[in-house]
Amino acid sequence: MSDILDGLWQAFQLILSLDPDLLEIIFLSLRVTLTAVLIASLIGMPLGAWLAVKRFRFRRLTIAVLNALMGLPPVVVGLVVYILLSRSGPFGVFGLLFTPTAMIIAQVIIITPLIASISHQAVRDLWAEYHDLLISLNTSKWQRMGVLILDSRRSLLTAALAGFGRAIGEVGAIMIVGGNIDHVTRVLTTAIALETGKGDFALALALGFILIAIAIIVNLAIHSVSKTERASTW
Amino acid sequence: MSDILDGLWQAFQLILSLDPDLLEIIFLSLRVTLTAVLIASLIGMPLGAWLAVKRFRFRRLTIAVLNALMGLPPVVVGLVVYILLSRSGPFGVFGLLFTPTAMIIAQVIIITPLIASISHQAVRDLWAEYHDLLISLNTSKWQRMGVLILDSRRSLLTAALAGFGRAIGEVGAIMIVGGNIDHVTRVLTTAIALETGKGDFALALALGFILIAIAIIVNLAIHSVSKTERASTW
Amino acid sequence: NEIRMAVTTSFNNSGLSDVLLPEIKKDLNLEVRLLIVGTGQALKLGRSGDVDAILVHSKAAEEKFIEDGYGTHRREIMYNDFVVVGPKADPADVKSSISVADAFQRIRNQRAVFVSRGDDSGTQKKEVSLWKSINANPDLFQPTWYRDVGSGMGASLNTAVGLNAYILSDRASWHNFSNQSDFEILFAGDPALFNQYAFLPVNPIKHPHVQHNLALKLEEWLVSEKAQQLVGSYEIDGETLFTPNAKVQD
Amino acid sequence: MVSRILPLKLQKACVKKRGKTIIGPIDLEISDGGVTIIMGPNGSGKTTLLRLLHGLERIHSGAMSWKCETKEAIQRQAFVFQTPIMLRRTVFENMVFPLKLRHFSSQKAKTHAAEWLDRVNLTGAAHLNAAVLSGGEKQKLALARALAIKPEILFLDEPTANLDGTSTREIETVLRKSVQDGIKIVMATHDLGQASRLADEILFLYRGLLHDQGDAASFFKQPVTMEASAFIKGEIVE
Amino acid sequence: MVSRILPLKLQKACVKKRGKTIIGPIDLEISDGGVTIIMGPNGSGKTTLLRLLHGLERIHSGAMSWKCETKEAIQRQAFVFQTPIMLRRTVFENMVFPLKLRHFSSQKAKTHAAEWLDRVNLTGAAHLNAAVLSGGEKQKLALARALAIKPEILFLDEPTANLDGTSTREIETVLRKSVQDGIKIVMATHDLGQASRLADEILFLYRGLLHDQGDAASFFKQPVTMEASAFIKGEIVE
Ligand SMILES: Nc1ncnc2c1ncn2[C@@H]1O[C@H](COP(=O)(O)OP(=O)(O)OP(=O)(O)O)[C@@H](O)[C@H]1O
Ligand SMILES: Nc1ncnc2c1ncn2[C@@H]1O[C@H](COP(=O)(O)OP(=O)(O)OP(=O)(O)O)[C@@H](O)[C@H]1O
Ligand SMILES: [Mg+2]
Ligand SMILES: [Mg+2]
Repeated sequence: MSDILDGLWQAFQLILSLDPDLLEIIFLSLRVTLTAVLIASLIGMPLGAWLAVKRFRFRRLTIAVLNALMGLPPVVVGLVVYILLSRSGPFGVFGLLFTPTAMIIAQVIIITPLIASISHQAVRDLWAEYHDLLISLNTSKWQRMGVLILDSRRSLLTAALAGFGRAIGEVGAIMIVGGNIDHVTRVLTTAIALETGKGDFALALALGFILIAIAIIVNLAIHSVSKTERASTW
Repeated sequence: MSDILDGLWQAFQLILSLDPDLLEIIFLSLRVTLTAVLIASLIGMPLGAWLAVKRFRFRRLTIAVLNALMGLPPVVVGLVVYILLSRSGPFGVFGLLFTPTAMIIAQVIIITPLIASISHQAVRDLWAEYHDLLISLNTSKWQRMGVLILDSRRSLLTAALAGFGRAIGEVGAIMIVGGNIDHVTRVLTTAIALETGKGDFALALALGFILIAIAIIVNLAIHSVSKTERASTW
Repeated sequence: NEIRMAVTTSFNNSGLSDVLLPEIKKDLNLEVRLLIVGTGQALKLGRSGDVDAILVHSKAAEEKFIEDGYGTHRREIMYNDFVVVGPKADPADVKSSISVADAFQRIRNQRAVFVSRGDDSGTQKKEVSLWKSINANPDLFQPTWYRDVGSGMGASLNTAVGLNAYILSDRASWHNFSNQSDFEILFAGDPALFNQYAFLPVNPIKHPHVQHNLALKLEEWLVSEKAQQLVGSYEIDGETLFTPNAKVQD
Repeated sequence: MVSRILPLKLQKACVKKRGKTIIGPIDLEISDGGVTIIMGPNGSGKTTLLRLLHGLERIHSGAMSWKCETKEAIQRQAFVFQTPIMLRRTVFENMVFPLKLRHFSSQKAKTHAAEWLDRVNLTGAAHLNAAVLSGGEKQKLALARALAIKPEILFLDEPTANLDGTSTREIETVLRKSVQDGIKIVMATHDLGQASRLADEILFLYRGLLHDQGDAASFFKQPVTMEASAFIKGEIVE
Repeated sequence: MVSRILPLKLQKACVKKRGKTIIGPIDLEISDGGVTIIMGPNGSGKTTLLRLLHGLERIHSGAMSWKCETKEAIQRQAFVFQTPIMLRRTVFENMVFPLKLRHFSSQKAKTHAAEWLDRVNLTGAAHLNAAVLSGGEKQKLALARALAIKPEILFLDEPTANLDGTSTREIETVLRKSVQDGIKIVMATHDLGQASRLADEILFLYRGLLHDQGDAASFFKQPVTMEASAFIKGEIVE
């Protein structure tokens, strides 16, 4: 129990002290995750929209698989990426293993299905509303996707935030492909895992609380950014 | 590269051999996760609906925090739950640590915010549609939530599936609170982590592929269950 | 009728447990539930009384554990040894070194990439002590070549292989490690590399609920003729990994 | 029988949206019995006024008061929206839902619902998803759904806009019948013919203000304000 | 100028939903020029027929053919739905959207949109979210949005159901004007007065079947089928 209070207290101190190592880790966490979310959104949202507007034979199957892929075990993703990027692997030549890039790749793979599924669900509802109009206006598939994505942006925000959440807290995959190398690929979650292994739960928790704080800040920031727009939608 | 093919092949063999240990692990994975999803849905969906229908002062803040909690780092959740259930912790007397129950608790904590957020987004849209009618019919807050949850069940399915996905693939938390004890708390993800540690990538991947297969089957199953109902909604 | 024991990853990775546990079940009708964690976490589990005993290899930490009264006593069971693992190419020519100190010296001079577990595990503590022995301070090493990966043995080995780097591993973990690729043991045998495993029952005075008697029963078994013989004869690809050294009375 | 909830009084009532005044200030008394019809050009505020009376719009300034407690009054009202709102369920379920809310026994609810569906000849569509109904059928369903719970006051927002002649007449008959049963009806419509057929009292809204209030006959003969007269002329078919 | 897309021909066309035949078999030729009005009781299939002609409903049996390629024809049509569908955007953006799709320069689109908003006097509401418009305003906006893209054939589903007298007349004038500009109009309505004012040709639907087709005058004088006559009588105001 004391560990938790201890953790809070340490988190507090860490923040005040602005420990450079900590800042470095925080910065890397944000850099990796935000990049991953951006890329995953660029893939996932159009994919979700596409699944909503396009009718094809194996649609239900595809959607089911997509939903299933939300369950991709990070460790497995990590392994596959590791194998692909390792020197003996096909992309070994790029020497990406144990770099932030590798971590981004892994996270993109993990959160894209999540973002795509949530987007699909959101867009599907709007599509039901717009369907007749957009057909009647003789829009192309791309134009439809464009309108739907644009006009359901509030819901898509949830998708992106879910992705952000999943990515910022993820450890299994980036531990393998990033290697948790100090000053190179160590991020908050891997640091937490490390301290846990050391049995220094208080510090681990401290880092954890900081991570949660960051997540909250990011969310609040995004919300207040989308606030103006939101107001007008009422 | 060969590892991946190797993994596929081994996965294949494992399945055919119906190795009892494997079945035990698979069964436990499903038991833990499905229970967690059930509980989390019972909490998260009403919560999401409630956030949609109820207007109160700190609503936006609450929602932002909820979204942020989607980013709860599993390891941290694992730690906190560990500390609470630990013999020296407040709930130590129940001796829940290193039992499937502990794993369920951890997973519930992790996926409830996810399910709640997605549900909220889904219900919010339907609420915009039903708002006037339900107010006009002078429904109580509970009746409103009831109707909304019932009539947006298709979207809520996505929420539950997202939760399932997150939970079935999660390893950080259950590793700590479950302890990955052979025959007691070893599930697919912890087993994968273990094999990875031993550098046995092929086996790790094999287990991973099995996990993914299971996820897909579960999703297909749920989809086809909800199929009849779905048809009628068109 | 079961007991919980926290062990280090290296011990579990060795695979020895797969030999011992069934025997224990047979002889004592006792289910041993292994918690495979880092050394630090193992001690932590002991301190908070979540396990009945721990089996680790980090003398200093263990003695602290006893001093603080969390363990009743420390019983040495066996030892294996650490080995310096690296790519066959061996850029720093560790092969031809005469002592582990020499080996580390060469690596350092070459600034050859070296992976450190950096997780306060017994293995890492040993590594640090070795650096100290050539009066070098790892904290001051450049991350360019000295990679602190802060992970368990297996994960670190994976990283080392990925980085084509040298690493200090315990023999058992290395032999049971499948992802060896083009790596091999480059140096071993220096007595400075011995790695003592000890068994510590958790103190029932601190944690009344722990199954102390079972822990003692298990300890007795571990030091018994049969167990020691099993340990001594356990081998992977023709190589024995552990040397039993339990003193019958201590 | 004398109403427990009427008269309903508005004093200087205003509804604003984002600073813009939509309706008001309006002084108005809606008394028991008969049909009060709200007329006025598009965007004059009919819907907003009805929604205000029904408690769907927040009153910005001024006051609104029922004879009884507001929250008691709320339970005795029903509203039919200009664009019908259907639950994403079958027609039958749409009928049953409000009855269940009113604690009808599931059996009673069913028979009652069936009865009303029959009255608006939608029995054939009972099992259909309400979303697929035709525009007119939706309006009829919405009306039946509202009447089924026997409100004391019923608000209708252009209930027959999408109905054909026959259905319109049927509905009007149903409404007259309800009035005889003591239900007060407040309704917005553009159909002067309908107004003259049904209205006991007419309110004329223009730009959110009440320009004319009086019994139907006199309204059509000599409308008080020029807006009203202009409005009526606009309707005459040459 | 002679139409590139008309006549539009239906041969034994049927629309089924879940096995149930909604309309058909229908034989029909919609020829160039003038206003064709579809009448019929609620649920008779007016909307479905319009949607079929516009390509929103799949034809189940029979055939439908334009003078030109179907996909060319599609680009030259516009549809105003019975319940207007608004993009979740401002009124102005709703106007601009289809113009942008038609590759108007952003500048040209703006001026054009403003022009049309003015014609249906919604200029004041341009910046409002379309969702908050009144029922009638929505219908007007939908109409302006459809006409702005200068279609060759315009389908209207009860476009004036929610409009007051004045707006109705305004709209009718706009429609007449469009007809002069060579736009073909096919429209469903319940308003017999409107029909008699606008129609060149009248189609009478009953239970999904075409019961009467002919020029307006004769339709009102001596409807061929008894359903039609019954329908007309239903409308007469005593
Ligand atoms: N949120 C808002 N912001 C600004 N103007 C609004 C808002 N909501 C409604 N309005 C305006 O208020 C006016 C009144 O709307 P209302 O629906 O009451 O008119 P109405 O009399 O019902 O018209 P109709 O006969 O077409 O149904 C409309 O012009 C509408 O544009
Ligand atoms: N999916 C469906 N399944 C069964 N019946 C349907 C379906 N869709 C429409 N219908 C029925 O088809 C009939 C024709 O509908 P339609 O909207 O064309 O009528 P309408 O002539 O436009 O009526 P209104 O004048 O009220 O608009 C309606 O009775 C409707 O209930
Ligand atoms: Mg209105
Ligand atoms: Mg219709």
